[in-house]
Amino acid sequence: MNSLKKILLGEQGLVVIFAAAFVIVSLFVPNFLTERNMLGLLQSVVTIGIVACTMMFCLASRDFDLSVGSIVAFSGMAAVMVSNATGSIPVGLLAALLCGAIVGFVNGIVIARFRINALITTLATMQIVRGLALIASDGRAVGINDPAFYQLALSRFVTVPTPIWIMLILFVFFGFVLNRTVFGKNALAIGGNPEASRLAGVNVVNMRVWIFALQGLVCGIAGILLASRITSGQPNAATGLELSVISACVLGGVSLAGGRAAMSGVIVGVLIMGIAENVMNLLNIQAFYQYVVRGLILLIAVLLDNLRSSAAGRRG
Amino acid sequence: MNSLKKILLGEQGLVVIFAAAFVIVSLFVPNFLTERNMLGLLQSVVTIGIVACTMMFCLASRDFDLSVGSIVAFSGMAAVMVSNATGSIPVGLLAALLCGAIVGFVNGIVIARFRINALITTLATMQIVRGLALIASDGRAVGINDPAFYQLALSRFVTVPTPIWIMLILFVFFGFVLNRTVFGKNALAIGGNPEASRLAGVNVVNMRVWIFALQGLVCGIAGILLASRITSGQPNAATGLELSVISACVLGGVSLAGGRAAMSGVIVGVLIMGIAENVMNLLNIQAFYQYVVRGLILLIAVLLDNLRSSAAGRRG
Amino acid sequence: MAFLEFKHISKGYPGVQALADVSFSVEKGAVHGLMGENGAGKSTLIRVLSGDQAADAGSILIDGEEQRYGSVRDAFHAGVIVIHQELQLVPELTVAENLWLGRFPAKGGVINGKTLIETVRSKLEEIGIDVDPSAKVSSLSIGARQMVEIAKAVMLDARVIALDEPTSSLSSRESEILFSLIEKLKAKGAVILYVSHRLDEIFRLCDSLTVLRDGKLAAHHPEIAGTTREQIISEMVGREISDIWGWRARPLGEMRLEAKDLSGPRLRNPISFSVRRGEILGFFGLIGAGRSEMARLLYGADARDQGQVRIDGAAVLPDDPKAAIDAGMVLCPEDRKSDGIVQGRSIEENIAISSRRHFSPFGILNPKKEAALADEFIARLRVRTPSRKQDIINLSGGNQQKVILGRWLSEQGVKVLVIDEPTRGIDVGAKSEIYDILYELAAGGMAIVVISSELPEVMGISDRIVVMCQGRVAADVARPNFDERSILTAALPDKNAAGTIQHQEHGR
Amino acid sequence: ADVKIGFIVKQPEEPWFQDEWKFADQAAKEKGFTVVKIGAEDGEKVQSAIDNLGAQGAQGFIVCTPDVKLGPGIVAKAEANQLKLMTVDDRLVSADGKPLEDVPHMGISATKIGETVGQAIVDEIKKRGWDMKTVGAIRVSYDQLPTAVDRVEGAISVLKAAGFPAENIYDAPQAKTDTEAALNAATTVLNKHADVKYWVAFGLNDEAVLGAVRASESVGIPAANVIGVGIGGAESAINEFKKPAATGFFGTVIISPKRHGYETALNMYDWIANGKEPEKLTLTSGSLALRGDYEKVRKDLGIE
Ligand SMILES: Nc1ncnc2c1ncn2[C@@H]1O[C@H](COP(=O)(O)OP(=O)(O)OP(=O)(O)O)[C@@H](O)[C@H]1O
Ligand SMILES: Nc1ncnc2c1ncn2[C@@H]1O[C@H](COP(=O)(O)OP(=O)(O)OP(=O)(O)O)[C@@H](O)[C@H]1O
Ligand SMILES: O[C@@H]1[C@@H](O)[C@@H](O)CO[C@H]1O
Ligand SMILES: [Mg+2]
Ligand SMILES: [Mg+2]
Repeated sequence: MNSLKKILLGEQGLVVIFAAAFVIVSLFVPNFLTERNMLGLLQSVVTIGIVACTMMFCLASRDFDLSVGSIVAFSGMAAVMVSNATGSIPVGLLAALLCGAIVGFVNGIVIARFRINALITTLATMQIVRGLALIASDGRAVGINDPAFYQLALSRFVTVPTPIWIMLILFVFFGFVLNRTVFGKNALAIGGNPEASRLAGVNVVNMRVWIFALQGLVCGIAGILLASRITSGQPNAATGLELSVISACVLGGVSLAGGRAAMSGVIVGVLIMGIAENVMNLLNIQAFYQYVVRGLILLIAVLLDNLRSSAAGRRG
Repeated sequence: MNSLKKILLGEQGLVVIFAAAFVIVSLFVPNFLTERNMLGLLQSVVTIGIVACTMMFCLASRDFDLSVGSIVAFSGMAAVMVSNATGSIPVGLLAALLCGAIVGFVNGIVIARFRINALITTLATMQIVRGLALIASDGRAVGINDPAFYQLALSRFVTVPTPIWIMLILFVFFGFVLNRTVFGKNALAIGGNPEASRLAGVNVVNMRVWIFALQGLVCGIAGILLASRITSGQPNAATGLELSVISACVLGGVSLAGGRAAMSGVIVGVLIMGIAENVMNLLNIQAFYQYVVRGLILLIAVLLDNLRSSAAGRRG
Repeated sequence: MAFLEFKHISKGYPGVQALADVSFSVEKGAVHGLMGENGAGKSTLIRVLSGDQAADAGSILIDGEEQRYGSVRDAFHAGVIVIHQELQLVPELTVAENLWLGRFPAKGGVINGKTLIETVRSKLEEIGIDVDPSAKVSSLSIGARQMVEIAKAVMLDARVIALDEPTSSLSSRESEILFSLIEKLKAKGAVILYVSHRLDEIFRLCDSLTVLRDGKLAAHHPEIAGTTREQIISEMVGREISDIWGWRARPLGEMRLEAKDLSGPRLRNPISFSVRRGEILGFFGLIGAGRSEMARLLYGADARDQGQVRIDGAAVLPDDPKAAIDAGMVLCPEDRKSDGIVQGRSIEENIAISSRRHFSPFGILNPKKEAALADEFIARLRVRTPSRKQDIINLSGGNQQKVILGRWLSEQGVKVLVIDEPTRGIDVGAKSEIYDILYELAAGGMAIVVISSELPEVMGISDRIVVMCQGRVAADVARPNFDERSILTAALPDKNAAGTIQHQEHGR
Repeated sequence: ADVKIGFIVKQPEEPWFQDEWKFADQAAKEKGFTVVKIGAEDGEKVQSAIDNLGAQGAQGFIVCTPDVKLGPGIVAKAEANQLKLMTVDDRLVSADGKPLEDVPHMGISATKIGETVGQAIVDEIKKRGWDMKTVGAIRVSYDQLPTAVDRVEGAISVLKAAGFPAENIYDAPQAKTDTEAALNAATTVLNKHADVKYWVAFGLNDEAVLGAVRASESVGIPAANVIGVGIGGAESAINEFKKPAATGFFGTVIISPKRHGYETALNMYDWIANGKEPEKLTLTSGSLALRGDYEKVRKDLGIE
């Protein structure tokens, strides 16, 4: 009894609640727990999952990035257009990563160095970058010339598609960075108290620039995979991604006030979002009711987590 | 020289910069400074302007409301459907205000009483309420039976359309509430230091519930006016409103970290958003370039304000 | 007759029994001291009294009546006012608004702005605090903020007033104002609960005294007369401490730190001084004298207008605290809440934040080493906590201060240590431990700058004292010439301006 | 005086509207008038766009409205600003849902287009000799958009009439109107009915159907077992046809932005400059384009 309580109320409580929910869903929703559906589910959260890795750092350090959706679209476009133009896929991929990182870097410089509000800055770059993607492509989807590009998304390793592997690798990598490196700890410290961190010798400005640049780079990865999955660069792709990603993070216990983040939580947050969608479709819930159900699931998830942690007697 | 500096760097500096920009635009953009265009411009910001009034309180008290767009759509639908059903416009209006206030109240209760993160809660209600609006109308716009309903938006007083008057009245009213009432000061105090406010005996929970309820009510007003202007209740109306409103507030100097807000700033923020749109259309700027320009205007506005205030030697 | 009574109060937090069956009572019109080591439960008791936290068990009686309040508001209506250990002001509101917060003078919800300002102005004048009621609190120094907090208690007619370490950020001058206020309140018949780590104050002000240890009642003295310092100290810490200062002469070496013509936007007069290897230089002054400002300029925390800093002859660039740390200088800041603790993170992380770079190859952490470091300083500084994983925000104020000290004492290769108010809120037992560490570091060749508003402390541990007054160096006194009166005189601006609290932009 | 006309569209980022604008510009260049292009994603934006046009002295405008029920408001606004009004693509209706017949309109019927899609699918099923009972249909839906509902319902009505079992039609609701959302929704459907061998897919536009086709590829269904028919015929569809190997994206119903953009602009110009009122109603139709003949179809429609 007591050890059950400990597990439920511990740091990993959210994970446990999630696991319980998962078991219930598996039992009661037909077709849910099949290999095919699981892989489909995981593929559907690749974009959100990948971007959430760095958004976690961004939020942990008390920042905010609304431009991720645009960067994903823009770098996906870049990957396709440059691949087509040069005839070389690696060059295209490099270009996409570079584009993503540059936009992120610019975000970081404006926010950290010129001290402009992150919400406004990334809202601005969100529009600018989307505009650039539309201008570059004249608003049209750009097809991929070399079919080898599709292989990025279609290829499999041990029956699991490459994008899922990439997402898993990023989960592990960024989990490690968050918990076991100076970078991760500094990000959390900045979020906890930026001034105290600065006085403790953390180069707050550089850290923030790095985090945004990294976020951009990772959006580049997500953009490439997305382009490969939908076999074209689409300037309208990934609109509204920012809210989904931020929600997944917050759902996973990342504090918008900074200073609190855990990779396991974020993964759970991402999965909850994906499973909600998946199960509703499996259960054939009508489109309009899906809105309502999605909202309710969000609420219930945080409510449960809240009950759990207030039972544990922590202070807000 | 010195007094100029004082004006520019004072509390009202943003207003002064804005006024300067306004003069420049008036001189260089043809058709801008005509009565017709000014009225058109003001009408175009009625929804944002009205909702920004209460969003200001929400942000000032360190909260966040993403559900405003859905509430506007939902209460607009309610106004039309109830008017049609009962044949009485006043009953319809009342229903709309009630719907708005109830959703806001529920937001407030969940956030303040159950201590659920405001971002997640309002993201959830945003979807739930949008879903309800879609379900109620089966996803289709609902036309208004009684043409008198249009008069709300079409009627004029001293050549100025009623919705603009309502917006102006709300500006004055909420400006007064913010600066001269216990409610306003308590909202700022909660945002500035929630713990201190609680320890000083401010009923933080009630305040937050009230602010959300008020926000819902005001969204109801905006919803009614919108339905009347577009002569129908539209379940898809006002999507993305939340970001515009929050941007307008932040642009106007409201701090996302709470504790800082000024009505004059918010008005300027709202107008900047409206003018940007208006001028781009007057100048026939291409749609894709509009994204880029809109982003740049946002950036320049905050950058200017920042230069101003850092020249004034303030910190952080 | 007992006016305020605590009966069997208990309060636990996960892993900590903050209060265990505490019972005592206080007479009407008495000033009652509350003492105990850091984490002994003093603030918790006061939070229970204020209605902020509910006790797990026990009851409070005022004037024989059992109190059942569920909120701060209820406590306020019962006539209880509490000044908490951490400042509880809203920086964006004005002084007057802060003083009225929770009970604005209003008709139909509309605030009467004139009443608001005028009542505060006259009240502040009456009690001798010179602060502009319409100034934003964010523009005040910590000291001035503390005075505003205190004014809160005096503004209202309370039956019970509790003050949790009110003087920890006041210098003697301001403390005097507070003491006279306490006398006035006492004369009106209020009960005053007074928490402090300063024995002098306790003996001077209090009629009776309670000592807490590990959340339990360690001693209750209905009459303070007849008790001795040594007795109270041993009741607090459970052992004797003969000489808390413990200063011994040390050989001084080469010049280590040289600061030349330092000035900044808030410290207009250039300041120069230097410190030798092995030397402890004390900075003394009244609130707003400019000591903290000097320290921040020295460290590069604020931008310098001009001036150079050299360590062992090499110039330290002022671009960032990081540059200072790399050059071997560290600053332990004055305001632990805004500049010291990293909320939401553990004690362990708060200690290792700076020093971990020495043992994190390629930026990868060494968790064992961090844990060992944390354990070492938790033990040495007697941090009271269930675990090194505890979130620092859950520690008592003094224990937080110890952790921040631990952060800087654990740094390696430090040549210059600047500590602003090192023992603010720290208990007697830990104080002497901290002094011993400072002596040890100095003996190892470090140059140490200690800024303190506690004259006995500055005099007790410094080899030399620089007195600052209104942003200038007013005196530079070597240990043999230490003399309380002359140091105080040097610190005073001039007769007319005495007691003036300067406004300053802090805006953090 | 100089003729200035507005061209307001509901989704400025969509290639379709980009094309309409492009052809309107072409007409403007030929006749020497100005086109002011404004994107207006919702009713409120339409209102301010009309005000804006009035303020800058335009004489009339063409609109593809975000919602047909905005009709009375648009008409009133146009009158208030003394602007001539024509609609394109989607026809305005009054509060009770009847078309506003006074407003000249050029457009396509959403239901008709859907029916063309349905017919193309039925024909191909028969040609491939599949048994309808063994075929699954993915209805990629975005029900909050009325046009989208009309299109998919049009397709479904033809399928059912041809004997396609209603219970084999599965709903894949898109969370947004992009390919990724369609892909995710369709994947779930495919996995839920892992035993179904043959699939057909239809939806709001090419992007939606592409999502379903991508989903079929990702779960390993051969292209020959999939018939997806989209609507639109812009780049996303053409890219499919250009791929070296045929995909499950069988065809698309191309609607011509040329007539819609060029002719409406020209009509409006004639109305303003020469007082010649346009036809009250012009209906255009879509043409099915396949991998083999899309270039020809596009040429016939005046686009390339
Ligand atoms: N919210 C909390 N969560 C967990 N532990 C807490 C919390 N608040 C206080 N404590 C613990 O309760 C004990 C008593 O703390 P308290 O603040 O009352 O000490 P104090 O006597 O005021 O010390 P100081 O002299 O340092 O201010 C400490 O061990 C502290 O860590
Ligand atoms: N915004 C400001 N404008 C002008 N002068 C200022 C401003 N802020 C602070 N000052 C002055 O600069 C000096 C800085 O005070 P500082 O906090 O360094 O003093 P201190 O001796 O450390 O006292 P404390 O105990 O309050 O920390 C004071 O003389 C103060 O009056
Ligand atoms: O919304 C559609 C648009 O996507 C295009 O297909 C033309 O018709 C409109 O109704
Ligand atoms: Mg304490
Ligand atoms: Mg100081």
